[in-house]
Amino acid sequence: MGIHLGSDKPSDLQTAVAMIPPGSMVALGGGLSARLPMALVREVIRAGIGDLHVVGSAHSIDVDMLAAAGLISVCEESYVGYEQDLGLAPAFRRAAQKGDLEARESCCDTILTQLRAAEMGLSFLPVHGVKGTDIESLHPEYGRITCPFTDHEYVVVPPLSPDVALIHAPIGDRQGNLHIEQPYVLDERFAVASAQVIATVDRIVSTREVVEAGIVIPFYRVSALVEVPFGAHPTSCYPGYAYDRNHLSAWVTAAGTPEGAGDYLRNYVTGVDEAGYRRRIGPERLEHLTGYQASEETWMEIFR
Amino acid sequence: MGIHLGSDKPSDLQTAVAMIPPGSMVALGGGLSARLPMALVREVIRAGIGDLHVVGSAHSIDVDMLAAAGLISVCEESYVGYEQDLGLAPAFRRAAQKGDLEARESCCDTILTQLRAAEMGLSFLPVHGVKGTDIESLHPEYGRITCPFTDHEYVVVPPLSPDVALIHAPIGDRQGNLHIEQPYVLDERFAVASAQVIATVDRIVSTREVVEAGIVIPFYRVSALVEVPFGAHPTSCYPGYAYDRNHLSAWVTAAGTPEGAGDYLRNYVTGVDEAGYRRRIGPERLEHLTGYQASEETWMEIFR
Amino acid sequence: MSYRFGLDEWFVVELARTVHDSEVVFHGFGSPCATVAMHLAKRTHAPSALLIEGAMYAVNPYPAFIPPTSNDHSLKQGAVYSMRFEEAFDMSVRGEVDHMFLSGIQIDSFGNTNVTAIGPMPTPKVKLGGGGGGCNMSATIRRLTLWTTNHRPGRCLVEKCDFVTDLGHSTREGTRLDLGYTGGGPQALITELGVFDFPEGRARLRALFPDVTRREVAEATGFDYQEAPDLGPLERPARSQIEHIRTIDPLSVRRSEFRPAELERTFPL
Amino acid sequence: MSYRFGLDEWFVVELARTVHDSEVVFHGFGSPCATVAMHLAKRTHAPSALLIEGAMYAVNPYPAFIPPTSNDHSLKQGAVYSMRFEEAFDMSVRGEVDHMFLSGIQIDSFGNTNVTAIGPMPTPKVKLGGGGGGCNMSATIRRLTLWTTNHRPGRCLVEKCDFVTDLGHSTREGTRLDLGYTGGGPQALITELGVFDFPEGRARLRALFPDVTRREVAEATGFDYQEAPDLGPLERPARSQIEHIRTIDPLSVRRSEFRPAELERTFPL
Repeated sequence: MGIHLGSDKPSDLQTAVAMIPPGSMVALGGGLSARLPMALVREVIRAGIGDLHVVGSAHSIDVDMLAAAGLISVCEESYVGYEQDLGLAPAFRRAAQKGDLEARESCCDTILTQLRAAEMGLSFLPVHGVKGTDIESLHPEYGRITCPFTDHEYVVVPPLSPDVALIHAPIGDRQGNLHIEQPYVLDERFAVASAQVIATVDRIVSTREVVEAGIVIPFYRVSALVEVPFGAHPTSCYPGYAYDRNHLSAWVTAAGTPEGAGDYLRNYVTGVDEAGYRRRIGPERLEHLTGYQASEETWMEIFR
Repeated sequence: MGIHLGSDKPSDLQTAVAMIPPGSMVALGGGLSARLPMALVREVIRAGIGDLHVVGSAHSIDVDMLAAAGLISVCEESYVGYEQDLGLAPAFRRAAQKGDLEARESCCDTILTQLRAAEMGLSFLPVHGVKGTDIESLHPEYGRITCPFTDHEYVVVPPLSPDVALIHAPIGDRQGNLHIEQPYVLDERFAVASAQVIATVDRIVSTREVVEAGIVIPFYRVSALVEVPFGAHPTSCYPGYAYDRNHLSAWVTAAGTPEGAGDYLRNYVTGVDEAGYRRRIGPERLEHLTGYQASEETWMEIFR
Repeated sequence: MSYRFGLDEWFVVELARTVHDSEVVFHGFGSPCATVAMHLAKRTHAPSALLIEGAMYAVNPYPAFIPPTSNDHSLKQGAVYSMRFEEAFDMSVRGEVDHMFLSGIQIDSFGNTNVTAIGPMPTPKVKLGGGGGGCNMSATIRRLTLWTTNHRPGRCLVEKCDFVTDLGHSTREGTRLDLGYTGGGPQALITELGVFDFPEGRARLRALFPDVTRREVAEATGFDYQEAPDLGPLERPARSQIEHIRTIDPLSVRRSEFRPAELERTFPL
Repeated sequence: MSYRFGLDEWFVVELARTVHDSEVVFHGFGSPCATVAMHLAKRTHAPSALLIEGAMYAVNPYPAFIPPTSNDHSLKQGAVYSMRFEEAFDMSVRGEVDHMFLSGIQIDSFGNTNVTAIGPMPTPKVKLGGGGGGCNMSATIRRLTLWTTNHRPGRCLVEKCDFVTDLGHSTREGTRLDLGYTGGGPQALITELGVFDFPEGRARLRALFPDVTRREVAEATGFDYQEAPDLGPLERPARSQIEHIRTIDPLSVRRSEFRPAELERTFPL
């Protein structure tokens, strides 16, 4: 819901996240262990921008870390956790159980429908399910409508227009044209439905290179663009690098207590900038994650 | 609305169009002077499949020729004609004015919305405009609804699920994976919303080649696939060939009278098969249309 | 011999003058003059406009020539991105498109347009081409520029359209406000005789081509209209604008919109 | 030494057996056993199934291994096409997906599942991960296969879910018919103890793993259930199925779903 034609788009993390007022509705791109906008999440934590209403589909360490930092007031995601492998999200869970944040749990398809309503400029859209589940009880903003043609009663949802979307892409050009690899998850929808789009890319490249890879989000949707190598770490950003299961696991262990989470944040977030973060992780480790292409065996071994 | 997993998809024009019962709702792919499914249209005329309800966005000779053959009962398109250059569609116009067909004129965005309703499995969707125009008076099937959140009254439209979509693509593989170049117009939407998809391609190629060009319509949406070189002629099918403005012009002149239209159809459609059609057009002429790539000057000269 | 230019060129300049810099501007199909005008604006006073190229939905292309059809790939040359169909339409109906060009075979004083039929449906005297995406987009796009090159014969600017395809400022169901529409409706109507604006939602004659009289306009116009207090001749184009037009449109497809007599009208710079 | 296989392998075989040939089958994320089962079915009895790979939305991939996350590109290797997010969800909610795997931290006798919270919202005792796309997809997908690997501790199969995230056959607002839902609901519930079906929309015990007694099931189950007249042991897997599982899942991510004691259960072929 924003057209950004300017040639003066912010290109450093601090200026970019300064575009996010406290209390904003923030859409998080990517999903689960892939292409989460972690450099932006870390910068938001450094800036201490709080009272956030985060929205997205199925997410993990991005939400968990913002929850650990106490910056989330409403979490409207369809899932927050580390799947079967590493289990529940410790900091998010703790905050939800204590009432420090409102877990306004939603459904991937409902979020999609609400973003589509925004995209299509409609003040409501029907969804297929929800009715009869307890998810509806978490959302007083939903309504019901009867189809004028069939008399079927649908749950209807209002449009969702985030104030800002945080998106990480492997490559982009200086104008803000972004290429991402599938699955795009909700990133295309967020880019259209949000008033501002703050993007990070692992590499700024020529327009020709983005065109050849395929522009997925065009420049006029992007309000700020920052180059941050390994900006999705510890999640993956293909074709660049696989996810860092060991580091995620270390975070999950640390976040098991408020103290552990605090130590982690000091070590890896508030005590360092992004260059410092990469040094903490170590160039060998980062290099290792890019090595997945060598062979299927190598790829598999990264996850062992 | 059809999943086609079989390995026995029809691969000749006659068998393919035999899948279209008289009275079908037929979606026409492409638009205006580009990528119209002309080989299929000609084969439908050869087979004399009538009482058709055609749907689409802005079209030209496909609808005009089917109207000339007397095969359309309802025309639900947003536009039928040859733009400023060659003007109104003579046969379509004549049929509409005599009441031989019902011109149930629609709007690109309304058709899109109705296809989306089918795609999203919804029994209705709101549109933004239409209300206050006379287009609404042509569509007793539309309704009105009041948004439960804003009290705004919308025109609502039912889903549109064509019985069959006719789509032409430059390349496809034997399974039915299709690549088309942008603009896709409504072809992606038709492929999902229609019960059957009959596709022609200029060339059947390897799966690898389609993947490299980009699969736009996946194999499981396609129920029949036929290789027909120059299957979109006299409209364009890039990157293969430009449109044949001279031939379109000759058709428009011929179609100015019922007799002229009849002569054309005998010469170019019912009296020949597709190989015969290409011979009638002449290999030099077809070759000429593929020559657009030589230079901007050459491209421009094709249209002079 | 002095430098002269044609009515077709001045007409395109008038269309181009309605384009603002840094706006999102769109035309549909079958609109050679609007196509040329958009590219003219982009190459002169509106370099930061986001131009969506007609039926190609290509963003900011730089075509080498304008083909006689709106759906030719030559029109997307130089564009790094092309929208999907639904992307362009969603953008229009949710109000992000600032400006659209729209023509009409009939146009009334409210700016309602008819491109559907002359005479009553379902079996009209003349079945016209149809409205494309207009009947939704005209409700939501912020600003519409109407044009016709058929004012003079007297059958285009009518008291009442036989059929309303696209929305002007007010229809039988009431005003845009009554209908709850977000778009601002027609702001200008450009004809081969002159230019109207819509200060109170009704067409008002604002300026004339220098070879046209107020009386000629009155005789050709089927509805009553006010005249602007400062009604006078249109501002002449700059030579660079004319040169740009000739570069943009070497095939002169813009001329296909005009009757032969109008094309004989030329002007010195 | 005789050829033996583990409970994890047999469990995957039971999930795979619910996949029909030529159907469209989908699982969500965080479902290693369902992932492996889908690929097992595709490589054995259901070669023409259209397999949509979890969070990748890749169609018919042939991965070299199953990674510990559902959102890794290794899972789309060999697929020539990947759906967009909305393509996969639209397909599900309009009823074109025949079959989905769905798990639950709590599951009741109607097949309602809870993956949202233990204890009352908004400040539950345990905030679980959440339901992904389940609360819409469970309403519309033709057939659901439920599974849990946590039956034995007695807290999963419950009289009443603390929170209904995904729809079974009947909820507080009535049956699927009352709600106007098109999907057929759960057809099977597979646990580490045995297999239930839902002949009248209520869970019925149909078969047991051979090392499990009816009494063990009764003790672990929090709701009343009927037993099938022909209740007996599950049919043993074929050696080829076990071999396929080991090839598909060399990292043994399937084993992450089971408590250590269950992984000690092995069977001779």
